[in-house]
Amino acid sequence: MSGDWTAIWLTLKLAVISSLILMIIATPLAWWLAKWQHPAKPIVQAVIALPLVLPPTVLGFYLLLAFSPQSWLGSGWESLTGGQLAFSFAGLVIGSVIYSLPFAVQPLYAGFVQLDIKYLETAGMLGLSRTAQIRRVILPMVKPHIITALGLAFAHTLGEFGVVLMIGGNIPGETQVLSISLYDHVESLNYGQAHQLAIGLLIFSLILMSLLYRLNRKGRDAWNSRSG
Amino acid sequence: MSGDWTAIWLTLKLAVISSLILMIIATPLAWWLAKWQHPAKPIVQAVIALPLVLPPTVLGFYLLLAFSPQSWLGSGWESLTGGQLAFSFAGLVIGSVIYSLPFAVQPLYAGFVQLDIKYLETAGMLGLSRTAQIRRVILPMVKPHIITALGLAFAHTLGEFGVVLMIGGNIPGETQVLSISLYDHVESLNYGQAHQLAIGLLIFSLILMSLLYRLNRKGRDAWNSRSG
Amino acid sequence: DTLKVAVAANFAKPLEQFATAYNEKTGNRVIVSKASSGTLYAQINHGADIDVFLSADSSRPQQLLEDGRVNASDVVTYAIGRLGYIQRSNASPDVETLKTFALAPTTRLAIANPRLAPYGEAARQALTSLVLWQHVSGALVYGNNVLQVYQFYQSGNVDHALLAWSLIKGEPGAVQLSDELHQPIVQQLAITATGADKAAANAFVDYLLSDEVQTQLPQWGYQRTGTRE
Amino acid sequence: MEFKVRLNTQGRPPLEATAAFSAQSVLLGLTGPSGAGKTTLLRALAGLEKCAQVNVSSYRRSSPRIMMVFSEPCLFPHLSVEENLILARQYSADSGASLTTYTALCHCEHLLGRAAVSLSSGEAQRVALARALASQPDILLIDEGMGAIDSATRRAIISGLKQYATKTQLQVVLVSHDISDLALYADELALLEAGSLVCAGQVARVLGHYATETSLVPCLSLLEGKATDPDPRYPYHRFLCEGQVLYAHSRASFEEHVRLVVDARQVSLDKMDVNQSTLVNAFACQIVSMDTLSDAELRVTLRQGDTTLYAIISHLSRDRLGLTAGDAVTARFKLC
Amino acid sequence: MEFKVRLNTQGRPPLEATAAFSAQSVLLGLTGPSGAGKTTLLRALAGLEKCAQVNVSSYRRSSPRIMMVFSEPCLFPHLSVEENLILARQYSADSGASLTTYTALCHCEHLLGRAAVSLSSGEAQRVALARALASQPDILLIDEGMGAIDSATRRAIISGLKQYATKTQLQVVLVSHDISDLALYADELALLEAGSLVCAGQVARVLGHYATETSLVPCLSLLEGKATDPDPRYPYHRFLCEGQVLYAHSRASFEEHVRLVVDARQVSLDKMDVNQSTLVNAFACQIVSMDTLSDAELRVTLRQGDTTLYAIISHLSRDRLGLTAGDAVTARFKLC
Ligand SMILES: Nc1ncnc2c1ncn2[C@@H]1O[C@H](COP(=O)(O)OP(=O)(O)OP(=O)(O)O)[C@@H](O)[C@H]1O
Ligand SMILES: Nc1ncnc2c1ncn2[C@@H]1O[C@H](COP(=O)(O)OP(=O)(O)OP(=O)(O)O)[C@@H](O)[C@H]1O
Ligand code: MOO
Ligand SMILES: [Mg+2]
Ligand SMILES: [Mg+2]
Repeated sequence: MSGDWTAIWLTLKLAVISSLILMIIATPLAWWLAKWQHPAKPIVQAVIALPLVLPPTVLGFYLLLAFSPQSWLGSGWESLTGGQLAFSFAGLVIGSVIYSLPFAVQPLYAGFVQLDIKYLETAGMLGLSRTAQIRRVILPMVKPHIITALGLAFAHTLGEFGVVLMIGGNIPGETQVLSISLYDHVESLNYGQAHQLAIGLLIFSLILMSLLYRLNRKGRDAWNSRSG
Repeated sequence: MSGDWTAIWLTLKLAVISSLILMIIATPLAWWLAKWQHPAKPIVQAVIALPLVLPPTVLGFYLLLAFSPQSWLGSGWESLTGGQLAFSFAGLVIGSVIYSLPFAVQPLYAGFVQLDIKYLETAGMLGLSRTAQIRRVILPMVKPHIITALGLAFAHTLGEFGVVLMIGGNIPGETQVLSISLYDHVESLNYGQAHQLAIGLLIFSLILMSLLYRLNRKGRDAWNSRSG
Repeated sequence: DTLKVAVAANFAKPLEQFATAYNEKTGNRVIVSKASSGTLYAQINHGADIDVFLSADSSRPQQLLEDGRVNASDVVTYAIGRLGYIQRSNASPDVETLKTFALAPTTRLAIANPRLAPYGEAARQALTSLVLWQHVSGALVYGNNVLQVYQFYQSGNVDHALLAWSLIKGEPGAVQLSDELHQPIVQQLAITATGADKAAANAFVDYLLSDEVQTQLPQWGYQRTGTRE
Repeated sequence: MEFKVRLNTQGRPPLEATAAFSAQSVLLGLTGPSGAGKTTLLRALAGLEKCAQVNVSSYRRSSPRIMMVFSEPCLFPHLSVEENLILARQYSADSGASLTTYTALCHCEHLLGRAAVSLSSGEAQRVALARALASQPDILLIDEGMGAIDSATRRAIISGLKQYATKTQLQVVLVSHDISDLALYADELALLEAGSLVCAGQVARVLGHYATETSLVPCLSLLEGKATDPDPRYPYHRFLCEGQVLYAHSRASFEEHVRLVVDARQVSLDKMDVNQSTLVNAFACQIVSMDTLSDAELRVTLRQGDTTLYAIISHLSRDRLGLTAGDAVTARFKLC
Repeated sequence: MEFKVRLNTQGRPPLEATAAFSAQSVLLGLTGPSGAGKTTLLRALAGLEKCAQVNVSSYRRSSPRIMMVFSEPCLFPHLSVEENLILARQYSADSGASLTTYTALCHCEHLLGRAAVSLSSGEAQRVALARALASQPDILLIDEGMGAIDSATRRAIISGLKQYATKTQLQVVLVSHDISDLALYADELALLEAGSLVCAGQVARVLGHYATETSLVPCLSLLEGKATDPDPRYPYHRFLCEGQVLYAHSRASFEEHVRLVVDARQVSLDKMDVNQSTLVNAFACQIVSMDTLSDAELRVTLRQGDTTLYAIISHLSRDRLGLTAGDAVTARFKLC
């Protein structure tokens, strides 16, 4: 069970870091996608959804190929950091980000598309820079979508398993995340410990996600309830 | 490879049926959630996201327990249909629906929350019944969110693997879906066949999802581009 | 000083025991990571830092040999698996119980996927030898590995299963099947360590092949093998 | 139409309003300062304020079908103009009705093929009104729904709406800040201030209240009466108000009843008998009182019989003509 | 301010407008029928129509900072009223400016603590205007942004805005369907029809065009001139227009220049010399032409020097007084 604690800590770290990176990547991507008008747009949207289509272990297998020192990604990483990408925490983060990207992009995209452009025009005329517009107007106005995206990305990274199993190599303290230990417990027929861990994970996630979704409440109630 | 064709067909069937059922369940659920105001709301939202948190195989393991003839669900199903839930197509559908529910609910929820209530009030005053309002006003107005939800649910079911692996029993023509064959190919070191199948799956999904996302384009362009 | 050993899931439990004993005896630490043989193979093939790979079969270690990753002397058999049959209806079953059921299957029979797991292949061979394959093939469900087969059985979703004897040894309704019904289930390992770690890996493998360990194998449901040549 | 509305929710200004309008009144005007609660009252009547206690009845039906037009047009953005109208008609009592009546009334025939999102604000308001009519309600509530339409078109629409309403027994409540629109066309008027109806009923009476008791502008009076024998040479309506002949334009007249709305700033007073100017109307009356509005202006309240008329004049004129309360004067104003 | 705008995109009515307004003109009125392109023109000026070719310069700055107030207030829904204003100020040239100036000008001090989404439509419009001012633009474009405000408040705001603009060299373009608001306060006026500026420049000239060349109503004239010695007993502005003394209220006057907007329907004509009525203003002039508007009314064009004045009178009055072109008459109207 002490191994579980390491796994919990590692999982949290992975989920938090991946979710943050996801939001940082997904927000501008979704924004650009919402503004971009081109016949090829549906194809780009479909490409973004593709990581979902492959079974996670298979995706992980291909990531493993990409991470190997023979590939440009793996060798580039190695010459940059001296370390190996596969079986490292950094590799897990990359895998999780790729795997969960669709969940982060799609809700944000839908939010941006529905944002009334007049608010942005007003913000622009008020002199807000692009960044200020994003920070002061766009993000607060699409908050429910951000929370949806964040919640999905976070939960998905917590439960993320196939990819991690493949590229992580199940190394305690480095790549053995909770989902893998849980899987291990089930696989090694330690059902008691599996139940414990599963219930713990569920309760913990329940609390964390409840807190996340609570953010949505304040102010939101009044938002659409007025006729002006 | 002929086994792969059966798997492709089965996968499509599973993805389509699951996505449809998902939309049928998720739409009213998201709607109710969007209207419901209660301190416990974030908890309910978190509960909906929970299937994501468990590693799919673990979720599958618990579903396996739930499907067994000893449990109320399994025995209820058996007395109803005479068949077994585990290792059946129906079981796969149930598993997929539970597993992908968060992806369907969350984008729809965000869409419903941002829908200006005045359109609904107008529709109501125009005499549209609840159903007519949904069909003629609400659904068309949240179309981008529906497509997001559908796309995520569909893709996720295609790639769905851990749960299916656990509750499917890998029966060709019945529960051996594409993701499982693909996994099999990788595990049994048939990399050539794995690559072929993966590329096929990706291209196929790309086309299908592009078509789905194309639905979003028409009319959408003009929507927010007017100042009135 | 620490050795990284990757083991196919079905042998994980005994290996952990042996590793602990080895640690007590020599002071050398052994880190065990477990996954399916296929996953482990793919990882080793793509640079995973593993010193010893204990596969559930012989084909993956042989594949490593073909790939040129290891030398012929680095691949050895560490245990012979045995096939078992478990079911719910009969407290002390035998082969006849299996035959009776398999000739007219009323419920499903779970075996491991013959393409992925040696126990699955062994189960297929056993059923073929008993001329039951034709009869049961419509009633089969495949687990991805023997552990999953065991879960199918344990969770009550199947009432009959053919799987590793090591998993069901001592359980009610379980019986070991004769090893004449199938090809030997040869579990091989490969020493993948290079350079400085190689000696330590060899030492650990020698320990696994020592009589001290090998005599314990039947207790775990495996058959011992000869010594390393 | 009769209603009783009470809204008393924490965090919002309270609203309490009871009114009864006669079955003959088809156009009810509602006005009041910004923030008075007009929108809230209309929403409550339409059943959109969940916390409000509301009782509404129309003379057509005890539980009338109510349609409200918001100040934002709220056209369904995924539909064309025509589809918006068709949708409304489909769920109306007579789903076979021709849309032409409504589009002609609201001057929007030429917009039918357009996407709802591409309209200008005035165009959208007209379509929203047409859509509301196409749903054939018993009571139509319009919340400043015509502010972006130029005044000529707006008056034409209101006038057409009133004829249509009379014909079909529709009752219309029109919220507007344009009090002269209301004075000219409303059958009854209501004035809402800080959540309560300070005055409701006959237009003349409410205008009087509006002129004397509130700080709102402008100051209007209403002169009305039965039509009398028309002069065949001119198309004006001649009517008898307190026994005196007055002239009015046709557009503000309905059947036998003729109405003239006079802005107090357009009324001039003199003590002459003969009319030598182009001010056609002369109305003999008496000064009831004179109230100083500012150091520049004073309001003169004039009466003849039951009719009250206001004139806003300058101190300069009062001094020049030496006007005092009790004087008999002639009030002159144009026909309009 | 000078601008040149061209928009010619497929699927939209074309727009082409060039105009130059003097540096002294702080309030520029823009009007025209619904659908004429007023919103499109303003959006183009604000740089919001990507397909338009636009050149704008202000006298303050060659690339002026432009702020547009849409007809929908577009207050940021996640912020309170005060936060909306603070946000605007933060990105303005003088981010230390006090908000009181703007809130007082727009009558919205009492709303500061409110959530933006809870305002009534008139309240929201006032806050949107205050926010626009708080961003301290060089050019402020207001697109029917005051329609939901009652007329007394609206005029007070426009008047205050004009003073503020004069003081700070801000130029304001105000789109409105209320032509009398514009006539009273605008320094120059422009009339847009079907995508082109049919007339722009001096208020009087544009009003003339409006009155005679368009089918739009109402018909207004502008009388203006230099202030002359005031009568100490009365607070009116006395001014000389074509050598004749006229009276006007203070509110429409700016510095030495006094302005009077007269609705043609408020002008009466006679041939008398002495004024015996409360119509304070008498303006001697000549009938230039008489045009029949309908079978009820005719428009009389009057001139004295450079000043043109319109009167709409009835055929009845013309016949009664026997008016013909060339007659010398006295036009009488109230001060307003
Ligand atoms: N949800 C709300 N929370 C708090 N105050 C509200 C809310 N809705 C309305 N109010 C307040 O109630 C009052 C009445 O609002 P209402 O919209 O009915 O006014 P109105 O008469 O329509 O004004 P306007 O002419 O400006 O449209 C206003 O002061 C408004 O600010
Ligand atoms: N995106 C668009 N597609 C097609 N037509 C458009 C589009 N935007 C505007 N128009 C048309 O261009 C014309 C000018 O529109 P604009 O909104 O500028 O008019 P406006 O003068 O502001 O009218 P209003 O007084 O009604 O607000 C209108 O006929 C309008 O329908
Ligand atoms: O342990 Mo195995 O490789 O799944 O039979
Ligand atoms: Mg209102
Ligand atoms: Mg407009």
